[in-house]
Amino acid sequence: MSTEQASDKRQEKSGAYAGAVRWIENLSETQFAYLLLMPALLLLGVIAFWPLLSTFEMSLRADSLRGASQVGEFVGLQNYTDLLAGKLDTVALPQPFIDFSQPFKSALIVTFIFTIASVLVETIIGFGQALVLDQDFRGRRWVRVAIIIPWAVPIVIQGMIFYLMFQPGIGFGANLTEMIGLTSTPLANSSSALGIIILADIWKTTAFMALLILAGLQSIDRSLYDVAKVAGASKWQQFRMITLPLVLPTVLVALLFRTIAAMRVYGLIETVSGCTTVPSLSCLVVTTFSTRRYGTAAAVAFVTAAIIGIVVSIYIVKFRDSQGGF
Amino acid sequence: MGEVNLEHVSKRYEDVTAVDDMNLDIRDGEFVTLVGPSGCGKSTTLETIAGLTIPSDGTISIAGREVTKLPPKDRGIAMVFQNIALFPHMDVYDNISFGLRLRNYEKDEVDRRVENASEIVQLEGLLDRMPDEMSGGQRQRVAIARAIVREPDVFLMDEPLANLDAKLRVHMRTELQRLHKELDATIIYVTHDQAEAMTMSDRVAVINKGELQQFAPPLDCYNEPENLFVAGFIGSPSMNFVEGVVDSNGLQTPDYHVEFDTGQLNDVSVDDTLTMGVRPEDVYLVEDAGNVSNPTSRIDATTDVLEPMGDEIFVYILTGEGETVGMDAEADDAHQLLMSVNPDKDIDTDEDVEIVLDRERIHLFDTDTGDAIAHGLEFAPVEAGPTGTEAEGDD
Amino acid sequence: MGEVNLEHVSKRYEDVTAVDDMNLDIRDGEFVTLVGPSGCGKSTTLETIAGLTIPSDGTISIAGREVTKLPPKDRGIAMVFQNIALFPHMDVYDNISFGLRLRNYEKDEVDRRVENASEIVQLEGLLDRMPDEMSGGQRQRVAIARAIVREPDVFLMDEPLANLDAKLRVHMRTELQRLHKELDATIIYVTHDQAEAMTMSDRVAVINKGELQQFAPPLDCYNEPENLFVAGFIGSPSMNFVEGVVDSNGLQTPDYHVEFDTGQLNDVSVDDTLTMGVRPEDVYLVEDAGNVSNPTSRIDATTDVLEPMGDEIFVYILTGEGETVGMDAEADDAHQLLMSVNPDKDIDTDEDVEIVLDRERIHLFDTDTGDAIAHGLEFAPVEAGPTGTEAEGDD
Amino acid sequence: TGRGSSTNPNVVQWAADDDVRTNKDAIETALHEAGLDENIRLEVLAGNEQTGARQSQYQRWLSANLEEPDLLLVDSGWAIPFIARRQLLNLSDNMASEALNKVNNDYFQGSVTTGKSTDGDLYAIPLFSDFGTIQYRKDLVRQSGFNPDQENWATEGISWKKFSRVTKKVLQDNQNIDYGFTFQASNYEGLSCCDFNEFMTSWGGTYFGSVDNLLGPVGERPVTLDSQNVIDSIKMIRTFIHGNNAPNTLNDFEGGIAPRAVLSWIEETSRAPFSNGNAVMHRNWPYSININGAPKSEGGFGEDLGVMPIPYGVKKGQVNKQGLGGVASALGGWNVAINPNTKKQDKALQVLEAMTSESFKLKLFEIIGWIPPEPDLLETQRARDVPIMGRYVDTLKVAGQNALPRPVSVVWPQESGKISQSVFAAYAGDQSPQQAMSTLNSQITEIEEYNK
Amino acid sequence: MAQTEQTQTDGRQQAETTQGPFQRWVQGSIQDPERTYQAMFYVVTIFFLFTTLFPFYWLLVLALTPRESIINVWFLPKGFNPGVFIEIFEQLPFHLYMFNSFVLALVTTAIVLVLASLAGYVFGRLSFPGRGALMLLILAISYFPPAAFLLPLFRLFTGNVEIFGLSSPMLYNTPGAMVLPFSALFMPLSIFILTTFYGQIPDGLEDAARIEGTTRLGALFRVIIPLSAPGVATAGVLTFISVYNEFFFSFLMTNGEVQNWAPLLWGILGYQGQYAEFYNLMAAASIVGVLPIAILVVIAQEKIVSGLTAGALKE
Ligand SMILES: Nc1ncnc2c1ncn2[C@@H]1O[C@H](COP(=O)(O)OP(=O)(O)OP(=O)(O)O)[C@@H](O)[C@H]1O
Ligand SMILES: Nc1ncnc2c1ncn2[C@@H]1O[C@H](COP(=O)(O)OP(=O)(O)OP(=O)(O)O)[C@@H](O)[C@H]1O
Ligand SMILES: [Mg+2]
Ligand SMILES: [Mg+2]
Repeated sequence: MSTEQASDKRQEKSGAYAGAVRWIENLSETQFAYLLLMPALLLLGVIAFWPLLSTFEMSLRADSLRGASQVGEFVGLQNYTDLLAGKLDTVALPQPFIDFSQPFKSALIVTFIFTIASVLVETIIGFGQALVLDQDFRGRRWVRVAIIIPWAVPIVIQGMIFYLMFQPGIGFGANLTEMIGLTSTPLANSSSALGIIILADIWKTTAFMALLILAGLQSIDRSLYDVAKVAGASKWQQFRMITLPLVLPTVLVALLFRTIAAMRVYGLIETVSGCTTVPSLSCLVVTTFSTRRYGTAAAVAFVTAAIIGIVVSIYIVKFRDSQGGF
Repeated sequence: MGEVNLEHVSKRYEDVTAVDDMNLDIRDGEFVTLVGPSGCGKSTTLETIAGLTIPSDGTISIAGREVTKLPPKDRGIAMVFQNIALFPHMDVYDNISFGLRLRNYEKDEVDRRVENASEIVQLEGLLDRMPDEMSGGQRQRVAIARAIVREPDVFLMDEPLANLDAKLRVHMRTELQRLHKELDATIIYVTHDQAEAMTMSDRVAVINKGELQQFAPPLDCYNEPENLFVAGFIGSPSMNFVEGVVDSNGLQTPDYHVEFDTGQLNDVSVDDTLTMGVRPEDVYLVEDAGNVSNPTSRIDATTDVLEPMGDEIFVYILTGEGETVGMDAEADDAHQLLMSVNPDKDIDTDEDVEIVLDRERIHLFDTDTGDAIAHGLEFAPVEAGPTGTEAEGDD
Repeated sequence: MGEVNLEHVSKRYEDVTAVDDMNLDIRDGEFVTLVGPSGCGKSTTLETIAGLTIPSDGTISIAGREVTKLPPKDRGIAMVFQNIALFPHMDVYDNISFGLRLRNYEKDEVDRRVENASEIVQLEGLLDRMPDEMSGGQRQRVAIARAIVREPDVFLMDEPLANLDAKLRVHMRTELQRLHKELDATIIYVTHDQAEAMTMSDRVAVINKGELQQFAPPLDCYNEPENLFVAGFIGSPSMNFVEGVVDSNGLQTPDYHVEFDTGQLNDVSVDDTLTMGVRPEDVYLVEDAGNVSNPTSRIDATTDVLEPMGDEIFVYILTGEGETVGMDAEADDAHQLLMSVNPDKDIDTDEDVEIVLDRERIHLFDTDTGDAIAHGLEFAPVEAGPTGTEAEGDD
Repeated sequence: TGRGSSTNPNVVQWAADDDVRTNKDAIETALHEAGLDENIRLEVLAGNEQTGARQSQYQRWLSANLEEPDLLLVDSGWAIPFIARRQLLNLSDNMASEALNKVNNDYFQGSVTTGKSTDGDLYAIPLFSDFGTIQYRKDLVRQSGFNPDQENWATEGISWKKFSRVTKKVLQDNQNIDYGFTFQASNYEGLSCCDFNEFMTSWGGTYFGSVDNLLGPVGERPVTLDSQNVIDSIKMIRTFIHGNNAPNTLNDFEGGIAPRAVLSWIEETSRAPFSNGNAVMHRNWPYSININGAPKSEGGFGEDLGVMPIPYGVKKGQVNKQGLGGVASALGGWNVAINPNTKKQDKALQVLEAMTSESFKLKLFEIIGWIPPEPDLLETQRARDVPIMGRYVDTLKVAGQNALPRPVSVVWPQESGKISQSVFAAYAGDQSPQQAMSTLNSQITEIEEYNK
Repeated sequence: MAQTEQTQTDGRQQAETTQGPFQRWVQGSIQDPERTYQAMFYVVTIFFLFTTLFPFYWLLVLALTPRESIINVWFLPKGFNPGVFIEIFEQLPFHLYMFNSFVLALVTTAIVLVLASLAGYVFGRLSFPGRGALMLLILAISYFPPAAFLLPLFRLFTGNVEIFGLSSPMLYNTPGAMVLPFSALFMPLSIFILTTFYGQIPDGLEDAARIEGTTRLGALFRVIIPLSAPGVATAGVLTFISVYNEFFFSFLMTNGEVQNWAPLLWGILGYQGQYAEFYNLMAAASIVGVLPIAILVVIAQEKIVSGLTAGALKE
């Protein structure tokens, strides 16, 4: 003990540092929590929250197409009400926000179709891939790279691959769709183009799911499987009763973020079919911004966020109990 | 139904042989305890029986069927794990009922069995707790209940009572014995607790460095240990060992001479070095030796450390010139004896005492091989001495 | 330097009070053991001392300094955890030296200390193993070594020997005692092992349901338990309890009468219901009672179950009409006594025997409050009887 | 380096494109030869090649009042909104009058209007012009018995009817060729600004009543998308794609001469089959003439490549309104403007003035193939001597003179999207031409009204 | 462990019998369902490999096909032009764009991992008032399309925002203008991943570390983070890759000059003309650009994860 104290003294040479450490250690749990959150909150405050507030302010103003200033006079929530009432569908938006008569042209509907289809398939396949990668077998590292690597492909390239593949006269994809009795110009048709975009997204983004779920799988205490094996659990039962519930928090995080990201899909659409053929909510935001309707665009951005927020709330309410961390 | 047979089972890791040519023949319904020092391969043996580890060599059969490579679930066993391993995401009820729900038991039946098991382990009020809200002992009880509900033919238990307090341990011990009887199940049990090993088991398997040392009923191991290792391992506190040299009428240790009839021993000749073993309760103060039918001659000694235990006192005594009991006990072995006396005995440290040993309870071992030579010695100056225990009598 | 004081410490979880108004006054260099049933709050108490749990109420001081809210690292303590808690990503060497490396000890010093500590716990060859390549006992030894190397003023140990085999346990026990002496450190020790509690501690704190029951030297707890709980908890096997009604010259139990001088007891009057407690070793067969100075009158009984333990035999005997010892022992309490006899005693089940109790070792408790009324009884038909232990004498 | 402003006061930063950057040294020399002060040097930013992205980029730069780049290469397709917002330097106020006059008088008028404000001030001078033309396989056409040279297709153009017959015949004569006419009909900006605009105009239709109204004023011009001429142009394209048997087609045209694939093609995707010898006719910008007209040894068609103006549906003058009918080329090309925040306005102006010199424009034509925005220059020997492109200057001149300014206004992005969607739907057959155009007409009217 | 051994012994058994191979297999799988699992396992693995790798193969086909022959490309290159992999470097300093991307991604990943670790620790292991609300607030950032941040951020980074009378720093064309938004945008995901992983580490290990003398933060960095290595590695890899391929701010926060920290995206777009698109060059560049990520994945996933978590989470 005398030695320990001696060496503690040795440490004390950097007095200010030691003082800071002591101060931190003596903080209450709440103070400590906020102290650690400070850097992240600071960064997010300046780089995320402030711009969003500023954009929100923009959304309360009229568009200004002609003047040098970016936005016009203050109009309150009119941009929002007009948008939701469908008044802007023709005159200010490139595509209708929601129009049931042409579902594949409505940003909201297209976004939902894309999100549900891609996230669902990605989760299932990603889970399968993670399970494969969790096994020990020769060459696992290469299979792992192969499975993860699509995630590393830049969106421009991902888009280009599928664009060219299904471009009649260039790739073979159009011939395939024609052979199976679909259209010969799959990219020119809203529904088939959406299908191709979903396919492209699944190809690339399943890796994200697989990677996260794999990490979750690897954190499971292996001895639990021993217990289950002895208790008589078949492989499937081990999966259902141990693996699944224990990776569920991870899967939920993955699912949550995939859903959010899918609902904001833009770059892929732009490169594969263009936003006119397959309009998503983000397409709407970007195109509206680029036509310099800043007020309207900001409102669309916030409505998009609100819709995503609603979807997320449904997730959170549904899975509150499963240790997701809220 | 529940016989378990291990034939030449070995398990090697890269640099360790955890289990070495193990042969065990466990009868249906038997309660067998595996004991041995830490790291001797008890858990590994259990795991090979459970099917969690595939042995490097040898075969395992359960109920007459070879199961060496069968998955655990097809072996009809239940197991309590040394590291407890509760499912962190399930409450106590779900943990306990896990195996039953796997087999689609009806809700009522599951409830009934869980209730029953949780009563046995005294967990009644805690069924909806999560594992991380419980004390160490409570968790261990959940682990036991999880095995109990299954009512299999063979139970494997790896130190199931390690974290329980004495009272609960005794209770659980009785419960397990009752279960054993009621279910008529085979139980293979790993423990560090001598009392458990002694009271519960039909037979004890003493293991050292992966090798089976003795497999016999507990009292046999206690009274007739087959070798030095078993003798030293079974019994707490441990048996006293003193090395000596055989002479014509007994054994000469550094400090004293123990007379006995050397003729009774086969394969032993004068000048051989033997190790004598005697348990603390077989060392007597001369004044207490009234009941001992065949005591050795008196040995002068001094008391050293006293350890009062409540129901007895352990007295470390020094024979001959030995200093105070050092920490590296080995070196002092020859000069030191541990003796147990009555708690109301009026005894003090550094007192000069005279002691005798109960000659019928003295063990002799070959110092080199460690093998037992005799349990209980005879001393009859006249050749015709029909009294006393038969030496070498292993019955 | 190493005094530890707990004043009115409580810890409440939502629905459980794990520690309830605990007061402990631990002297510098003392070896204190916490015992109590599973879930009684031992670990929680230790955690509040360590600083891992902030008590809901009360204050804690170490070495005279209030530390109630100080972080663990500034309390000058080392701790061995009940769940072992080795760092799975470090090998044994790194686990042991973790605390030293944190404090920037020189490499040589670290090596020296690790070597030393690993010798003490007999881990020499295993320094580069990972935790999952070791047996349960080996892991526990690493955990102990991790605390030892730090050489702090106060050691907290939560069942450090739970997974060790008997022999190693005895060895470790001696080692810890030696360390205790050498380092002159305060040790606060949680155990389920009676022998550990009895042999190692200067004082034992008996806890039940979060409340301190008795805090006294081990033999005091054994010989003069302050209440029924302590009496039943300390000692293995447990004390026999029989309820009875006070009459003019003793206590009438359902099956027999124990005479004693009721006048010696304060606050007790005829027709009060008391609980008599007597330990198994204080129950004697009449023929063995020669040494007992003050036996009760003879009680007719029948032997029931026998548990031979090697160095003694536990005999369950039935007084009066009681049936075979049932599993729900409580109901049979009144008719049943546990007796310990010599292992060479020739005794059988279902034998009719006569027994006596050592009157000087009988305890009386208030059945309702559980408080002790007397330890050791007097019986002198004549009023002037100066012999025998003073009742109520707690010295 | 290039963030605040360049440390060297004599270096003018020009946001241009990769071609300019690659040829920076030659361009600098050409400018100096054209009289620019030798001390003034260029630094070229390649910027983004996607015109929409470039537009947004400039938008951000100018809104953020960045001092650099000093010079901006702006697409004639979207210069006007910047001018409307006064985000570019007014050249009429600042540039030497000699240079101003040259631009105003000698340049292709279609090009110049894309750099002017509504009140006639010049903000951006054309650097080069682009016109849509038809490229064709002269060798195959000849083999099938036509005489493009004698009939002067190169300068006079042909009618769509003849065009369809020629294509069909060549297709029938060459079984190994899959496609007849490849062009761009994907649902994108290029359809509304250019392909459809050309087809429609060649049939005598137009967006807003007359060519003069293309640039505005918003809300005060008629919307004439439901006129029969427009619908006929759609029917013609439908005939090309779907054949004569499909509904809403024209019977007296040869049908089935364009693959359905045009519906998903843009410039490069439609060019690929033609360049590979798998198509007869191809509509595109001059950049592709350079590729396709390359010598055979380099994979091109060499002299076998023919170029002609976009065919006409009705002859000029057959329709009442001025400027409609006849050959019509969509106008592309890029202008140069000055960042009003620049610290080097003088030097930037000097560079701009040097750019108006004939030698510089011809030099650009030589090194990059950028067509001088001045008809007279195309007739010079120096222009004719340019490899590949020099062979086609006559056609280019005709196209330039019949160029349709892009219908750019502040609401054009809005309208463009609607137009391309409806036209695409009509071409593809999702909607009948009448229906599609009447919907579109009311949508465009609505947009015009809303943004008056 | 047990599994692999089992397959080995299976193999031995198989060699001993002398039936027809298929019969043997069928019989073997009836006796030993493990083997059926094995077979299924390989089928599934091969399927996954095929589906993920096919587009890459096609990318390679595209790259090797000379530009003028990119027409009706099926499964084999039309022509063979390996020179394309040299050409991409001749046209542009592609390696420098990659280098920029690498630096940006590394810096961002470092920032994100540190800040998100702190936040993940707080959210995963501490309970304090406002926890849920703060998590939702941070999550809410990711609801917004990046475009929603752009205009204010651009003004901020070009010195057009006044803070306390000072104009904001001119970050445009510097790494800061990209790293900051990347960090803010990718941080929520990492915070959530790490929250989940840190929350699962048994309390006992943190307790042990603190007793041994670490501070709360020390325990985080010495025990919790190493034990969550799969999670940290995953968060790191995801962030790195996301930044490496980021589409929006990479494009807008620099003018595209390689010396102004223009990232990979600009390199790839550099092969695009106004009309002409050099698909073969873009494809080759993509393959080259993806290679470092492949290496990273090998290193990060194999070394970090398996190296540090040999024992998973045993107590
Ligand atoms: N996080 C928690 N939430 C609720 N109850 C808890 C929590 N932790 C401990 N407890 C309860 O507090 C009581 C005391 O627990 P503690 O761990 O101190 O017991 P213990 O005396 O160490 O028992 P054991 O000997 O079994 O280890 C137990 O009843 C336990 O269930
Ligand atoms: N995965 C492994 N790799 C290497 N050695 C191992 C491994 N698992 C166990 N061992 C070694 O095998 C030996 C036997 O281990 P086992 O767990 O069977 O011991 P045990 O008898 O159960 O001990 P304890 O009583 O301490 O639990 C030990 O020395 C241990 O270190
Ligand atoms: Mg073990
Ligand atoms: Mg505990």
